[in-house]
Amino acid sequence: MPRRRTQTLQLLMALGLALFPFFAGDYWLHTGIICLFYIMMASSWNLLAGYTGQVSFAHAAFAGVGAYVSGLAAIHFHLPPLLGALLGMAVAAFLGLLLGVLCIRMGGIYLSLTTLAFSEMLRIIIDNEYEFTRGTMGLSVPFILPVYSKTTAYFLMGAVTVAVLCVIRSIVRSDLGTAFRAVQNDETAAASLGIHVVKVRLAAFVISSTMAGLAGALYGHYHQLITPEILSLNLMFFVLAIAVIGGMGTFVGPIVGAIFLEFLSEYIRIYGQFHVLLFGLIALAVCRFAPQGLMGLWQRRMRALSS
Amino acid sequence: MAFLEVQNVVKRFGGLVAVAGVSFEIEPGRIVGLIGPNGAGKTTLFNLIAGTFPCDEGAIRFCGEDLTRSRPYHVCRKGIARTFQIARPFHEMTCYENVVVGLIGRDGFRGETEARRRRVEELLEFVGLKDFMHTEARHLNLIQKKLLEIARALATRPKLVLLDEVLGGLNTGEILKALDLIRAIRDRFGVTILWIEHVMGALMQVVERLLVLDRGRLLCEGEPAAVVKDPRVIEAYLGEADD
Amino acid sequence: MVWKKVVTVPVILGLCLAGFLPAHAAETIKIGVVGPRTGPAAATGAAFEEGIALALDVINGEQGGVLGKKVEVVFEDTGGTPEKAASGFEKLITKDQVVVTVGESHSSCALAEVPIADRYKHPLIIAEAWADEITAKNSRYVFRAGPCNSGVVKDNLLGFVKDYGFKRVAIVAENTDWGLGIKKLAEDGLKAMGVEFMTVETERQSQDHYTELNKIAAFQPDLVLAFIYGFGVHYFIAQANETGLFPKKALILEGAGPPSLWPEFWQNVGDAGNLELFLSRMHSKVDFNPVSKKFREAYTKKFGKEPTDYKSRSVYDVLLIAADALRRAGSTDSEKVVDALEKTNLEVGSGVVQFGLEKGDYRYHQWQPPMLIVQWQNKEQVVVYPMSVKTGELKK
Amino acid sequence: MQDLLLYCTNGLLLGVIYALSALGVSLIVGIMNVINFSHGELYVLAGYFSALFARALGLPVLAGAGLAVAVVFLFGLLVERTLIRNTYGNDMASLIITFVLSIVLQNAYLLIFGPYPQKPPNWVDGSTRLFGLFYYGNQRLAALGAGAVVIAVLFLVVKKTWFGKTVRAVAQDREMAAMVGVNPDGVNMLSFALGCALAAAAGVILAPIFPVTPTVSVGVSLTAFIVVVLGGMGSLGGCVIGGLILGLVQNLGSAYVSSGYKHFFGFFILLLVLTVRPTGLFGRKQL
Repeated sequence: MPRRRTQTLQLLMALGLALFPFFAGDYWLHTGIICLFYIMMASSWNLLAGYTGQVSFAHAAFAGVGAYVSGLAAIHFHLPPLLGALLGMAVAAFLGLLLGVLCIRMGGIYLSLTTLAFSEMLRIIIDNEYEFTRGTMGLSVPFILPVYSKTTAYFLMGAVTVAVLCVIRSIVRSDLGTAFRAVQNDETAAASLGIHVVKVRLAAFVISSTMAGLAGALYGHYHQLITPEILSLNLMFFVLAIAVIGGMGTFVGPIVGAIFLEFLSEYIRIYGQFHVLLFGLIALAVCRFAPQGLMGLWQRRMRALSS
Repeated sequence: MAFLEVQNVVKRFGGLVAVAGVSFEIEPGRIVGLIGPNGAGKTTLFNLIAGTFPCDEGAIRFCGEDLTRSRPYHVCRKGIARTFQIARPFHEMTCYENVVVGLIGRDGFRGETEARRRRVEELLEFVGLKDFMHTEARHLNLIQKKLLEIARALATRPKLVLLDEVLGGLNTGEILKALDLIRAIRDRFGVTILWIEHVMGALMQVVERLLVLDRGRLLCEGEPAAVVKDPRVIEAYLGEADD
Repeated sequence: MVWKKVVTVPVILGLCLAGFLPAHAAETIKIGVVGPRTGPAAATGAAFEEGIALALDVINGEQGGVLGKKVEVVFEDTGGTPEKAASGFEKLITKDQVVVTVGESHSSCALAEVPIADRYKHPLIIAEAWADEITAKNSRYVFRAGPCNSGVVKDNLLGFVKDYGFKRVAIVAENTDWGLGIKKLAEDGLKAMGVEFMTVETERQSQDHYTELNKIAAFQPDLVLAFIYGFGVHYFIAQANETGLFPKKALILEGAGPPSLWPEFWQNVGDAGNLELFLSRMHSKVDFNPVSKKFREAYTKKFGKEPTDYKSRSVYDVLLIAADALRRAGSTDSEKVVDALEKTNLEVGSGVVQFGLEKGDYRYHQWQPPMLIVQWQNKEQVVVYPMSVKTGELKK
Repeated sequence: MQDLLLYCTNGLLLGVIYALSALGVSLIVGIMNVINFSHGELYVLAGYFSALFARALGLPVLAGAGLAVAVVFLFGLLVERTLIRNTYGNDMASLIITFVLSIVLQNAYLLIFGPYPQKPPNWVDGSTRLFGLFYYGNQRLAALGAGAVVIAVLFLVVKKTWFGKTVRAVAQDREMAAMVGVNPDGVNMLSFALGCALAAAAGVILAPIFPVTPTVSVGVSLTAFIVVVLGGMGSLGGCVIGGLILGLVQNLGSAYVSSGYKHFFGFFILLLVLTVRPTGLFGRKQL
């Protein structure tokens, strides 16, 4: 696409997003905010899975860590939610580092299974330490801002999302990003060229866990309710489906996927229980027939048009 | 102090002994050929030197440093680069990015600079892939992939390059060009080369020393002309022909 | 290619915008219902649907609607999870613009809904979420015309233990808010009564209870109070029978109610279900009043079977309460509806509803319906408690 | 002391059951390097079918169970052909695709069978007194026997038959196997389906004790993964040992520490083993 048109498009999109709260009702604003959360989650998971080829099932768990740390800090130590979110992020980073050191040198399937075990352990602890975490009932936490306002929350979440996306973009374009992709493409070859594969993977794991922690903390405070559901495989599936459908290993893929799936899920809400089935089927079809996702299809189309 | 010193290295896979106690030394600035029948353990030996597999016994020293237990990235940073028997470029990355990986592997994440861009372009031009700079590696043909691997290996500023079968599948004209390239690697970059090859005729034109491996052991070594006349070598190759 | 874009882009944009536009002026009055239609407790959702259909027949039929309009119910699924409940409830208020919401059968979900009711000043009448905290939060907009843990334990369970003279009681509780909450109340009550007891916690999802049963058997109780909601209690009962605890050594009283009435109960427990006790709000032979009688007759006529899961009547009752309050308020304004609700004095299937008005604890905006303890005897339900309405003797 | 004996017995008996339900995962990962995330869903599917065949068609319980295993075997062939085949060589792609498949199946069951448990009739009723100390359900003992038989038969097949040798050849070196005339695609398809059939066998054996619902599959899969990693990927013997360890740890843990944490112990042991010995207790290779 010519540069001019891309810029115009970006400008229009930014304008649309900025004006969104003023013509959307409360309900669609809420949907928009949830969508921002999913964009952060899917993009940061994509940084790990799409760019370094490590499928972690603990991404939702790290969002849960962020949310619970921040929520508990707000309740027990009266920490303002925004500071709490930073704390949650830090704890998620630390746990990510620990778990990463433990399982990254094994890589591949071992990493996937270990992260799965980690997220289940965390869920069991939260369920059981009822006195502290309020278990399945959920933890009621203060709103993200001193005054309740969906519009302000939208702009806050939007700003953080843009920041997270910028960080991801600059990482992907940096030497570290090149190293990520080299490791994903062929770790033996990368190692033979002097790339410290374990360190590179660990970096990806910690960065993406940190971002998940931040997203989770904001999400929890926006909802004013944190439940073990945030750590569940359901949320994990949703994040994975967004990245897969949008296109793994592309920057725009998870964003497109999140918007597509979140708004689709609102439109087909009347079919309630079946929307997960539908997402699953779409994701399965994409995995099978278009492994590059929607972005892959789009790029192929653009290429076909230009040639 | 020897440049590369391989001392009695052994590698076993389960019951199979792939490398059964090989020792040799290489002097700097040479082009050394490594030949032997299929399954002689040539590629395994490369993997041991490059650190891809750990040695079960023996030692490897390079420029006075012990690299026996080193991981591949460390071996690379010490100045040994390699190519693979079946080319392994980063398929989803452009040729340019492929070479950049070699640079950041050696120098760390320093970011794109004008000097670096020039260096990448130089290397790609050197192997003749300048026109494919922004092509993804999976679109290259077999020869081009091999060339890209060489450029990538040179990007790590190696003192020693391990080449694993560069000439397979090339026609006569292409082979001549490749031989020029290999000579140029040594002459222009001052790199020592250890080279596995099956295309004997071509190999003989370039190498200054030959190592012959058979069933995991070093059969003989020396001047190429002398080595090929050695009855043990002839027997090893004839034995293979009988199979 | 270009013309395609010219057409598709406005169509997509139009579709998106259509979603944002507010709903046009309502020709009906909408009442929201929240409850689990999916997830492990989906059976409750099915019972709710039956209750909704019967209540709408009454409200739109003989009562002739509300404020001159027909009533329409929007039933939002909670899946039994607080997050889904919160977003579904918010959607009912902001998108469907219901004027009052009723229902709920998970305490965790109800607790997630309370702050939202407060935020939007939206009246919420809980039917079947038992946690004391729901009304103990003393929200102006939250009412409960259904059982609460304290009421159930004090009025029913402890009385049952005392009146039948049980000596050693084992408590098994799922490690959820409800299970652990009601467990605590039961422990305190038993301690005060001087009855010996022990407690075991278990996982709601767990299908294997042998370890817990071994611990219980070692205590040699004569009654087991099982606070497990869902199918877990079925497995518990079947395995208690296998290990020889029930009914040979001790009786089991299931403290959640409906799981013993679900159609899968007998499939899962087999003959082991005989002599099991459970809590219920409804029994075919116990008619509290004309409304409960009318409900049973209408149910039998409409669905061709006896009502089994009592939660159909629970939601029926709260819908009648909501319609009554709207009529007396004379408007859909939530403040007026809340005022009207506070003055409720209405006979529904479970009795005459009057909400507590004194702030301070869980009794605020709470009305506790009478509960029954029922025993399965040869697949017949026999009410054994309270003594005043019992239809048969307790068998051991 | 009597308590300890009881918990250990219970743990070992459950351990065999865990090993049984992990065999399918172990076989597939051993031969194809594919973690079948939809393992639990196939287990559940077989449970549903066996209940359906027994109740709706009125087949004898065991015939219904056999038929259910056969149906799931065919389903496994279909899944391999349509979804798994073109992911070979890419562990992550097969992982993602089977994970998505598991979610799809779970929700499809919810749509078709509803959230309610389905239970095939018991094979045997009543309970037996063990060691003169405690009672044990007869159905559990029957499941234990059936599980032991399945494990034994699988060992014989893998160690002694032509099929087993072929499969092991493919597992060790695909290219070599192809050179000596084995069709690796065919072997893969067959072994994947066999893995599915093993999941199904576990399902039909265990469904009378633990009725199936759409969501129990997650627990089944997680348990199987723990067992497989504990024992070492692809080691069938390790799989049995892993199952026994998990059974013991879970029972002793929930007896002496906390029953709310029952499932925590398995994951904890998993992490512990992986830290000390990343390839599992009996791992023969690293994936």
